[in-house]
Amino acid sequence: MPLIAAFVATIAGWVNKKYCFAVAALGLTGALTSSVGLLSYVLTHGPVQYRLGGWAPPFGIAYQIDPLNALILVVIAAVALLNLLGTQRSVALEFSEKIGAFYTLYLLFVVGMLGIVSTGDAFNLFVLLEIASITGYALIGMGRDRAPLATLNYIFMGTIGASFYLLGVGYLYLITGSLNMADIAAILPQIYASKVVLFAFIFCMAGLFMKMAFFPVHGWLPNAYAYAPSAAAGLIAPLTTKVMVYAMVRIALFVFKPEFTFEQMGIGEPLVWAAVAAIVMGSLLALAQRQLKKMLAYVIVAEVGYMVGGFWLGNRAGISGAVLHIVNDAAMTLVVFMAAGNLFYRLKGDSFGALKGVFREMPVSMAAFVVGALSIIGVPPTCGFFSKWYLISGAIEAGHYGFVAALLFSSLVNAVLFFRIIEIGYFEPFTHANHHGHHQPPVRRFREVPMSMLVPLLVAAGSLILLGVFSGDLVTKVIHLALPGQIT
Amino acid sequence: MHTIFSIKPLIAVLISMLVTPVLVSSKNANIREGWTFTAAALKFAVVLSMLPAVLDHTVLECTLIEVMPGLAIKFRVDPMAMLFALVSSFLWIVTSAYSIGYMRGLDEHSQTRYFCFFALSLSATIGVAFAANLLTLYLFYELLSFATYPLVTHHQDKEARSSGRKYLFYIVGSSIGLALPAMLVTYHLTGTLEFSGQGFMAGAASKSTLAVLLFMFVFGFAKAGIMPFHSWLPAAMVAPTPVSALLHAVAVVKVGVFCILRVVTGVFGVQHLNVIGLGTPLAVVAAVTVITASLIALSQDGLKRRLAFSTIGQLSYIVLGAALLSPKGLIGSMVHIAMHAFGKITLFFCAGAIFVATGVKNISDMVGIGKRMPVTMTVFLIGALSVIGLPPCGGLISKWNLVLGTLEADQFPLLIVLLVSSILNAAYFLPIVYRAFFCTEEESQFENQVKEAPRWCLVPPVITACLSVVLFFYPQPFFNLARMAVRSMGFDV
Amino acid sequence: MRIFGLLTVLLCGGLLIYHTADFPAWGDPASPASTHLSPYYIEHSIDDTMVPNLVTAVLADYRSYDTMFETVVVFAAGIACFFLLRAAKSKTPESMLYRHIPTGITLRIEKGSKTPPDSADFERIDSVWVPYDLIIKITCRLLVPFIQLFALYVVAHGHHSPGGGFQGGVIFGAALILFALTHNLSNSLKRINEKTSALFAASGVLVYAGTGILCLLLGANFLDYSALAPLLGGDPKMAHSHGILIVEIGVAIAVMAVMVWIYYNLASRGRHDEGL
Amino acid sequence: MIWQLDLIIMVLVIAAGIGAISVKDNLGAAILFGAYSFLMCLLWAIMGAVDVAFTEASVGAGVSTVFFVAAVFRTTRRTKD
Amino acid sequence: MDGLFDFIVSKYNYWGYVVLMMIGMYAMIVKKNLVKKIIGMNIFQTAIILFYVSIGAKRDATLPIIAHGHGDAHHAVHAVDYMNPLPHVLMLTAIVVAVATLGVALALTIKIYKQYNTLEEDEINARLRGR
Repeated sequence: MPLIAAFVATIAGWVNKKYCFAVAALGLTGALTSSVGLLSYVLTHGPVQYRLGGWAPPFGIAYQIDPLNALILVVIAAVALLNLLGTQRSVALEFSEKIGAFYTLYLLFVVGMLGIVSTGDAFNLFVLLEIASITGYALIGMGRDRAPLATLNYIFMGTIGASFYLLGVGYLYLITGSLNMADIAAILPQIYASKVVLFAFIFCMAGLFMKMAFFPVHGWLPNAYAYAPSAAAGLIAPLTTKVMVYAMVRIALFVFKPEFTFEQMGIGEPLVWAAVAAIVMGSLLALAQRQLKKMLAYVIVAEVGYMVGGFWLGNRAGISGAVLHIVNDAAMTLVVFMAAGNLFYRLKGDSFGALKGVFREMPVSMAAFVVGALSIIGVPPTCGFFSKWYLISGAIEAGHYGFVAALLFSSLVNAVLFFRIIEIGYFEPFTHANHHGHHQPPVRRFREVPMSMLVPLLVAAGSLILLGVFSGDLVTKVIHLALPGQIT
Repeated sequence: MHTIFSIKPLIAVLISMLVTPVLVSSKNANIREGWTFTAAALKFAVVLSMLPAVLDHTVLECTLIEVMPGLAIKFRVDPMAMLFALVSSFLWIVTSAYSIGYMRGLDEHSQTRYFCFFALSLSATIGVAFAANLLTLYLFYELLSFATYPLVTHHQDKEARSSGRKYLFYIVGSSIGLALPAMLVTYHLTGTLEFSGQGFMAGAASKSTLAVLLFMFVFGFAKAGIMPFHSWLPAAMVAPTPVSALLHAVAVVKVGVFCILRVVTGVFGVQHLNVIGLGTPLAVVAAVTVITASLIALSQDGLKRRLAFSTIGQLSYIVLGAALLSPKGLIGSMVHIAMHAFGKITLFFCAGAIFVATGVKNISDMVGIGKRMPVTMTVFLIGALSVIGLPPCGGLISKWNLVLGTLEADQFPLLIVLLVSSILNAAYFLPIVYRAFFCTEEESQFENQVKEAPRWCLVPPVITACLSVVLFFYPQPFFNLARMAVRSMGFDV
Repeated sequence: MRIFGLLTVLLCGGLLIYHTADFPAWGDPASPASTHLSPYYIEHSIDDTMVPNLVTAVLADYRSYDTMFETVVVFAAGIACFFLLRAAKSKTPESMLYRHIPTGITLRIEKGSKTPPDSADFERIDSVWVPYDLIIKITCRLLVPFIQLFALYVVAHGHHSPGGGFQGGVIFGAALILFALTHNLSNSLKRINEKTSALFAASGVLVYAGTGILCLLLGANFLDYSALAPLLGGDPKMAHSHGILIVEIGVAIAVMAVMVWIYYNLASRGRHDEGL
Repeated sequence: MIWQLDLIIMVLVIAAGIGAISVKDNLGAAILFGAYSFLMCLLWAIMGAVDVAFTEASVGAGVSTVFFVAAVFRTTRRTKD
Repeated sequence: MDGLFDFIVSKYNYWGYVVLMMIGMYAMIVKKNLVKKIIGMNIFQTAIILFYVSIGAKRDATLPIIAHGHGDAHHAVHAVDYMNPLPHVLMLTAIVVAVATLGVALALTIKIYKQYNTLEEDEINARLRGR
């Protein structure tokens, strides 16, 4: 089972010079179907390895697909496809002349993401990371007023992050002489004591933390996401940080072994506290925002804290929660950003003031937004609840009550955040109530966005609930299969 | 007692959920209301159809899906669930009728949205009733919170906004902040959340931990209105009256106390609580709420606000009954769910009817209204009697059992609390009726033109009032269910 | 800020220097890096691929997948620059400069005035580079073909000497940029316009990926050149060698086109009217 | 590989790097960056990485510098630090 | 003394990369001018490349191009005679990535200059606050 997915999409990207959306959609559909196929294949037959160029792994590059990354592949492809379908019109609106270039970049970004997830080679991961980053820079850089500056900051942070990662890989290569993840993992245990290994680990993690905007190196994210064009934000916001978290999981568990990562390093505890800080700060800063997308961006910062913290709890529940949250958060971020994109498409602004009375004008988009919001708050049966459940039970198991408190705190703050928006959209402008309770609702046009933007959004919103309902299966049948046995 | 699989509980939950798309798509008001009725009737029929089986000591179960290892979304119909489901699904029918009259009478806006969320709330209520474990319970509890939000804030004005804010702040805040962590800790300690007759917390943790958990649950389910988490209830009275009636006399608040009952009996286990002696503190909290709420109710002038505080007090009766941890007390508190529901909904219907007919909201403006709206006020009297606990109304039965419960548990102070509060109940209800009927022509604030409310608004309270009376003579259905429930907890009654 | 930055940097630097103590000595033939994988490459690549330049062999065969994505990165960068900078059709500028070639006189024509006849004597020039630079122009014009020739050599001879697709492509691109620098942008745009460069960039990547897919279709793994043997003639090892050449050409085309493309956009702020 | 030569060039590289970021003119910085790249390329050539050195010569010293110059021309030479 | 000398000789290359990296990082943190920052970024990247190349260096070995490649083939090829090609390969890729990033960064710089007419970060920020 080769990773046809990526190639179909890539090639679509190049053929696509003829300004066609259809090719992109087709390519991503292909990617989605093949990754779903891959997932089911992996689930029944166990991990798959694909040798590119036909060379055996330590010498050539290999793709290594286990249930975990097959799952993430499905998520990526699905998110990309839905967002693509849902934003067709806003793309046409925002980049009337550069649609071809936009879709090419879009597909290349997805290719990069798919590759990062599936590759089994530490250096290949870097190259793919850069593809995703460069296309990401370009997509974000086309946004409104402050976007170029924000993007430049993103480039600086991103480059430092990627370089750190590269440095970490260099250290690993220096000390092991290998670049293949499995090979490194086999060699490393003999030399855990070396300081070089330690620094290699620190560099890899530091680089990935920068890329995923983990507090306190989250500075680039809010502006970059807030000013990005909606179509790009809907793609990049759900994927970048989550895929980076996945890369972290992969490096920490499958290159370095869990016993090294969690026992020898002894950085789990401080990192969980950093995650607590990320969650708290992300939530508080989100509270201070007066712009929808910016607020959502800070919520993402907090969500990254969830995942990183959950992972570094180092027990099975915590890690399952973190991985489940990768999937769930991708879905819910997609929903809220797509909804925000729809609002932006109609309202031409996303400050809170512009949202007045939006429920009446765009009930369907707002309904989807509410579902996404509920999921982020963590209300059952949406998926956000279940990943939070695992995270919290992991934290209780690890005796880390600070993390529990932070999660609950952020749920409450999220509730405040989203209900503030919902209130504005629902109540304002106030109806003039007369004494007898006769209300004349303000007559405003029903201005819902076109069907082509609504249907993908609704599908995404529905998937939140489906993911929630099936999260048990997801955890027991997919995630637990993939986690190394040492983690209890 | 044996367990069988049945899909009926699921159907009962889903009916009202499935009817919402139909409601949204139906353009015509008559069709919409027709569907609402159909759904309500169907739902009641489904619930009723399960009754024989339950009375036959059968437990119906339906596992929907396993969301986490050992943790499923699961429905189970046992006597206690049956009791609550019967009450709420029956009252939905009545309230639907009343809503139609009320909403048409006042020509409210966004009626489609109103009926949709109404149906959704009922789904959630039945879901809570049939929940077989804490997770399912919590799921529907939250669903109910959010589904009722648009109902509470139906008017969409400034007042509704601030009340809605308060409503959500208390309810969601407490459930996420207290109930959810308590549930997680419980799961962590015991590895299960499944309700069982004896509870499953025995020996799982130290007494102090259990105490903390218990109070996290009790306050976390803020819908029960235990002080100090009660102030959302009066605030939520900005909602249209049918909403107040069904949700704040029946569904929402009763869901709250039902959750507490479930936690006390199904999670902690009555016997176990008795052993570690956690009943008394809970009873004290409830007792304080009973007395305070009654006193506050005395000072309220808004009829609905007075009813709201009365509700807070009455809810704490139920919690108090549970906290007695004695069979009679438990029976009393379960039956009180039903009795109070019928009584209180009658009162709210009357308040709504008065508002529809005259536009008056305050008690001080109601002098002499009895002469203009005799039927309404008579019905009001019956409801009040039921809530106070005087014959010939159902309220007496449950209160009687509560009193017996206090004696059984040797808690004389609580007995006094019950009696005092009954007197207070009488003190804040009876004057209204008295002044409505017995006043001189000059004092009367109403012209002759004032007529009874429309028929749709009048019939439902009459029905519920009649039922209140009927329940005094034939409390057997509810009584048997409660007794079966208590028996399953290991008591011999 | 300055102090803070300096402190951070010193701290990091100190830490980094401190732990270099654990590194194997520089140039130590016995370091793990030189003993684990690389001996295999050194000793087998000539047998496997018939390519003496080990770097090329590893680059385009053992790790060809990396290289493919490297090409994609370049391509993405080209598109990104286009996407970010390219402005829509520019308005006619306020004034245009023309040079009368025989005399070297510069004419400034205001907007709306009559433009000089479209003859060989007049050429439009950029406003930022006015002096007439005959020597530079002629020299570079002479140089450019040789540079291009050299670039082709670098590409083709990458098997045996340093160089390969990437270097060759960059040199070729540099030659074109040199041309654009010494003449003006519109002149070089006439020779390779934007569409062509985009097309070249895309086709370069396509050549690479296409080779991979061809291998796939021929029943081998992606980019396993030995599958090409029946098409190219010769044994599988030679096929590896040829396969490397093919993808190197692809890389060269893509890199060349993208370099030129980026230059166009940077030098004219995306307007493609006046270069440097 | 003569380490003395290597060391001298290393020092020059560092000097050029410091120069590139501290000169108070963007165009000058760009040119110094070109010099830096070229020295770096020499360093690598000495270390035996001919391919890398070749690439750096064409990319770092060549195209990158041109890009920098083009960008500086299209923006401004002014810089405060 | 001799030991120390050997130590320095065996490590100074790594120190050099650290110094260069820190120069780049310093520029990115402290400098306000965007072009300077980008130069810093490139220095940072080349420093890492230097590190990799240092890994690949091997004493007493020659360029990684096999002599007599096409002669009467199959001379025994000994690993110790040739440098390690792998880091070189990686660094070719890294250089390409660096130049690609550079292109995008410069494109953005030009865009920013069009928007704010300055390249100093503090001036841009002041302007943004001023609005």
